[in-house]
Amino acid sequence: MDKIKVTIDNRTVEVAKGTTILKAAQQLGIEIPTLCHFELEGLNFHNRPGGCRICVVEVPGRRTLAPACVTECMPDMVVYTNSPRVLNARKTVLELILSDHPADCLNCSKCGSCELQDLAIRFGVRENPYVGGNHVQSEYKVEVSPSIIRDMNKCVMCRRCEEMCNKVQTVGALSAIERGFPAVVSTAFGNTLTESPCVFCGQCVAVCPVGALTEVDNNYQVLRDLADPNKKTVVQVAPAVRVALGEEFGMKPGEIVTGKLAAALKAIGFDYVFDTDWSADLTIMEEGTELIGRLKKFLAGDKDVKIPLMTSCCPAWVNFYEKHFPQLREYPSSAKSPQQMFGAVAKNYFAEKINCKREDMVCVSVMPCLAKKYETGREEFKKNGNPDVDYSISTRELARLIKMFNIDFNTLEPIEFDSPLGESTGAAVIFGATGGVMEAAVRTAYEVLTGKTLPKIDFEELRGLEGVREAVVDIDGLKLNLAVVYGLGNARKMLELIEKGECKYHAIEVMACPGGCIDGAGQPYHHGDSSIIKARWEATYRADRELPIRKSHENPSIQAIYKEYYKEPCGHLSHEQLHTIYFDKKIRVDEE
Amino acid sequence: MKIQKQLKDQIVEICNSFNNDPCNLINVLHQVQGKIGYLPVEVQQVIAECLHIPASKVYGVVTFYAFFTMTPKGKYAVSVCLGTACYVRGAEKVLEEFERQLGIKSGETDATGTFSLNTLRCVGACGLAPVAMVGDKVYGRLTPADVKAIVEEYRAMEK
Amino acid sequence: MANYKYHILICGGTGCHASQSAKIKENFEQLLKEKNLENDVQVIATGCFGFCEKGPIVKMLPDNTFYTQVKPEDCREIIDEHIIKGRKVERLLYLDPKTQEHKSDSKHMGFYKKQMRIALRNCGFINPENIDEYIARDGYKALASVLEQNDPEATIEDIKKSGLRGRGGAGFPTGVKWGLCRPNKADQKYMICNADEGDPGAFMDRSILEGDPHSIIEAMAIGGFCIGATKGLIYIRAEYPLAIHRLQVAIGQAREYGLLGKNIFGTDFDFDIELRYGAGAFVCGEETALIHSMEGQRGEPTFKPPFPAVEGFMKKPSNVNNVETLANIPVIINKGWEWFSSIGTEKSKGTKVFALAGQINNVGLIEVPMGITLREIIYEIGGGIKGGKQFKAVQTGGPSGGCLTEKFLDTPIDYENLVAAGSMMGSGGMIVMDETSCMVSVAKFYLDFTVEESCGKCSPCRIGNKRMCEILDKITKGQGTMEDLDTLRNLAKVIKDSALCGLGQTSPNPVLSTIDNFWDEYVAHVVDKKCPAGQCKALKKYVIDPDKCKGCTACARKCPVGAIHGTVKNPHEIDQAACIKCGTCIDTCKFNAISIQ
Amino acid sequence: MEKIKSLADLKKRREELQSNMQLREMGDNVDNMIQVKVAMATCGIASGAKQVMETIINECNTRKLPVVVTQTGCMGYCYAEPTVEVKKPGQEPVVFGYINPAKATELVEKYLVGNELLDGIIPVNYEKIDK
Repeated sequence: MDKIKVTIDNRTVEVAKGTTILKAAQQLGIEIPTLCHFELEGLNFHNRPGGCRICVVEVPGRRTLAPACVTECMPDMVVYTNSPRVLNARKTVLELILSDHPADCLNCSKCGSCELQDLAIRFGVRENPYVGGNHVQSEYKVEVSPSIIRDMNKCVMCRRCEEMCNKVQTVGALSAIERGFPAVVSTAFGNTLTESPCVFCGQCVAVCPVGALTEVDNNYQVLRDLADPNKKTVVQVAPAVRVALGEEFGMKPGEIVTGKLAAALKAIGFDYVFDTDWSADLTIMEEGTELIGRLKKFLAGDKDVKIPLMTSCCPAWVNFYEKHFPQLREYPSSAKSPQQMFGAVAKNYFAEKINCKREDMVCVSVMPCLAKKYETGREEFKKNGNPDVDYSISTRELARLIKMFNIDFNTLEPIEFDSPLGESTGAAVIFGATGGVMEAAVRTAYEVLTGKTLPKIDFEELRGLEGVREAVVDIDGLKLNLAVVYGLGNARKMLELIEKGECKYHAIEVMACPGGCIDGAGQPYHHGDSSIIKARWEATYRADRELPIRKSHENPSIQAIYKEYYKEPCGHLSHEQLHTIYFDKKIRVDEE
Repeated sequence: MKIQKQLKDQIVEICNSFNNDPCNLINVLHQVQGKIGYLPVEVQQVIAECLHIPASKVYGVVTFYAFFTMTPKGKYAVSVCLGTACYVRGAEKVLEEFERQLGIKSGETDATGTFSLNTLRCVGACGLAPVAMVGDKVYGRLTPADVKAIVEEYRAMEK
Repeated sequence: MANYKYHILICGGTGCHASQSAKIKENFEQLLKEKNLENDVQVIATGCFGFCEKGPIVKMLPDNTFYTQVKPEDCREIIDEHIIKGRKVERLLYLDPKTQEHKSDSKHMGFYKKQMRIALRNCGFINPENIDEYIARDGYKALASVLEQNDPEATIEDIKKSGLRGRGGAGFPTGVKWGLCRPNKADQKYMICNADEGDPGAFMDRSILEGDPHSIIEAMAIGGFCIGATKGLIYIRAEYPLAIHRLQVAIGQAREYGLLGKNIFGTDFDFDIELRYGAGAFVCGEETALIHSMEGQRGEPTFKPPFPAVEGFMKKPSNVNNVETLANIPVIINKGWEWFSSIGTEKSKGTKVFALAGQINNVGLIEVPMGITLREIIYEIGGGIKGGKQFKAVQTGGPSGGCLTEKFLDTPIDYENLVAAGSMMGSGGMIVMDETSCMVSVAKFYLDFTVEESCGKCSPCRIGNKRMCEILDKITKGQGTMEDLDTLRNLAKVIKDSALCGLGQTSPNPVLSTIDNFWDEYVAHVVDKKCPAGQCKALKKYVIDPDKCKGCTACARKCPVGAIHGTVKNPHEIDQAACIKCGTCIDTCKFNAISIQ
Repeated sequence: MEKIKSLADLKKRREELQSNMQLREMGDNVDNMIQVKVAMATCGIASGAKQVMETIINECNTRKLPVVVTQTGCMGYCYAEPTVEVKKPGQEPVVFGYINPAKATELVEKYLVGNELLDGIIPVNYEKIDK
């Protein structure tokens, strides 16, 4: 590739043609501030509207300042990133942005991880000539949805959410509306997210630089119930939480903190600290059995059987096909997600076992996800109005809870999860990463179908961080065509193939978030650093390798519950408790 | 959301005439607004469905362009030109007088749906500045004193 | 075919149309029929003559008599006197304000004397809805010769050498632009015409489209051939129904004649044109925003590069030219680049069309050679300031331009000089202001426009212009401080330096140029709390002179808010708190008793 | 309408169309052209002024002469009708009387083209044609 030389702040660097000034400066260790710019390398997400103008730099000879994030280096270009002209413009632009932003940092849920706040700190904006007097601020209604709070008064029009919602997720819930000063990102007609095509994947929240899009905070409800002596509190923790939570306590990304996590939850006062990994194993039993059943029919020539089977663990994905492709809703597995399987087991089997009334049990989940909050509220997951899972809190919320409880996470002694709903396998851990559910299912399906032991437990062909991957897995002569996708845009492609009758796969795993749950919208903010996602991904497979049991059907506690309670996967009771149905939730106009 | 079948059919037909090509969204919106006068929510939703684009996008476009409106205009749509030529010849005062005579602010429609008042940027009759339009009829070289008579002219037609 | 002895040309431009020119045409036709003259006299609706101030215009040929402000009821007299008796209808002739003489030939009128019509060559001359008239005026000859020559590079070279620059605003050399698009390989390229004239006070593009639509079609085909595009798109304001209609007619005729479509002039060149409608967004004049709008998106500009020449409409190489630019193309080819480049200044060749408006006697559309001075335009063509008032400033370049004072009146107009003076060519709005215009209010007027028209994508434009506007508002209300002026100046500079697109980058010009040229006026508002022009409502006070007031009660009866009190035959008083400063009282008072303080 | 298939085609078409436009083209340059006024009051028309005008226009068209032909009211020389006034650029106007179609052709040939005066000049003090 062609190399060119550029001189930035009097230092010269050689960069590939097409490199932006921003990237070239980074090579020299010059950190030009940005706000709207956002990229997830390798995850195919680029947001470069060149809109905020925080990153402007001076290029002698150019009439105006150049935005470093989009301006490509030219041969022998000279750039100044800190000239008086640049600094004045940057400070003024920052003052302008701040002048249309509420100064409520102290009670903003983004406080401490806000990119605008970081800039304000960096530039020491003390007095703002554009605040007060007759200077107005935008005013928009705040929306609290089941998962996401939209406070567009804080929107800085970086458009990351819009890009994510439309280009990556192809959900189309959000768009910039109006123009000029009143311009803002909104749903169609200012409707609520529930009334919109939004699937609550929360990726808009994951990329929002400020507090305009944040999660609904359920911590105080959890605290209230923890304090209630009449309540039995049960907590479950999703696989992806353990590879990310450490980041909130200064650990390097990819640290596996399973034991500390359990200890922290105990310290907070949960009566039973269980693991969603356990129900992930249960999911494999149910979903794997369903897959085997459908496959057998399919191979026998049954034309009505729905192949491919698509996974159904991801609640944003469930919302997606209910809202966007309800006509195809028979393809996904009817198995509930691990969170809801856990809730069902906890409030039926376990409540009975510990002799606790359903109403007296509070089931909390810790999830890397915001769609899980919506999922807990689904009517079909309630009995007499009492939900199987009472609250779902995000990894970030848990971190706050831990801090609130004065727990020094770093020095905590690791402990094991409680029994019986705490034992799990490596197959469950990898649910957290893209391809994990498929791999776990294949590990079990192989042995169940063939009765033989897997010759090699690692299915490398299903792993990776590309948005669409496919593999042929040979199950003792039966060649299974499998696909793994993440990002709802990729999922849409699969659904369109099915719709056209051109889908060649037997099974497809879908996760809504980039890289799977490890980059879920409830995880610690990565602020565009994709190496963090990579580290979580690697940790996920490391955790799998380190576990003694790595196949779901070998989980002794799973085997026990089938023996004792459910009798068999996809049996009568499991259909009642562990499976669900899907609805047509498409937004449409009816004829009068 | 509900829509009358007849209206929906009309919209579908317009979209079809543009091959349901999302590129033609603005042309579609023009035709639909030309037909029904404004672009209510359910109409935008139908257009979105026809063109296979999110309703949010349609809404984003409708709210971006000044030409599109989501509220019905009055029977007599009064537009006062606020182009530069009209401005320097006192269009603001003419607008104020219309606001006073009609009892509505610019951008509003009166309660009976008879009059609506808007401003626009240059009708291109700068020689006649300041200019106002009622429907398609152009009134030029206006002074605030002329406004009352113009309004009365239409009020009389209503009686 | 009838052998007509007279042609009656009636302006069918929007301005004259608004004053019943269609009815005039109808009357003429009916009268001619009555008198059995329909085979001797042809009545033609043309495009704009430019002299909108005196519209509707009727021109009699072959003797070139120019009738102004014709009313439908004047038609009979014109037929009886002019056509039948060969006598000019004096009262309808243009009256020279200086000499008080009637002028019948437009060439002798100050308004036309200094003009040079290239882009407007056919406006007011041909029937825009008749392709034959265009062809008779060398129409499509340029296209034919370009196709015959079959050397697009040579044609591009000619356009480059002619020195033609974009007439939409920034003045990028047209030939260079074509040359950048040509080498880019793609299965489809687009030749786009920007007809989304958004400057509130400029209407030259509309006039060309209404008066000479075929010139644009021909130029687009030439451009398409040069850059290798077979599809043409015209992005036109939906608020221009007449221009749209004329274009549609013209495109239909051109197709019928095989001048659009497949194998034009028997060559293997195919070209056709489609219309796309704008929907009222000034920013869509910016080419990337325009392209997004044509794609059915919000008209938000994107960073360049990639330039449209590489990635334009539907991500295909595209070339965007403005209407007036295109109107010059056929003439350049027909008359040669040498001829064109002999007109104008060193760096700005040819002519420029301006929409002359404001406090000036002759409002209208003018075309002048580059290098002419503002003084010539204002005083010779424009006939000076209306009502004999004092010239104060002239605003060029619309919301992107600036206000120029007396000291720039003798500067030759070209792209560079206008920028150096703190304004710009822009699309060609030229608003003349007299002593009664408050320059702070004028700056605010333009800022209001920019705030309303900002797309909202970049922060300096979205928030910065709003803030500037708020500060200006404060100043016009007498609440400004000297610090506000510093803030304003800094903000203006930063927006100019950091906004995303041309609209944003030039939006502070009206503020900067008025601060630079009318600093004292700003200071008067801030320090003395006075508006020297007496425009700023909050700073003016209507008072009744008790000595002059006769107590006639006329003002009190007219006051819309009942702010004037007093008894009959006794001096009245204005309640300042209730007064809305509408000025009705001052217009009503017969005794000059009311004044503004 | 038949399609235009070549530059030659276009040229041909243009020539066919130009005669009508010529009338307008002339107006643009009225000062530098010969102006012919045919008196067309009742007396003029009665004595054949209409035919005279037609003839002059046709003759000028075929010869492609830059001549503006208009009609005018009674010039007051009713005894000599049809009368025709000719004004050449920079010269005083000349009025010819007793013009018939044949004489009109002669007028065009001799005076307009050749600047040779004809019989029938009516001696008058002329005002400017275009006051």
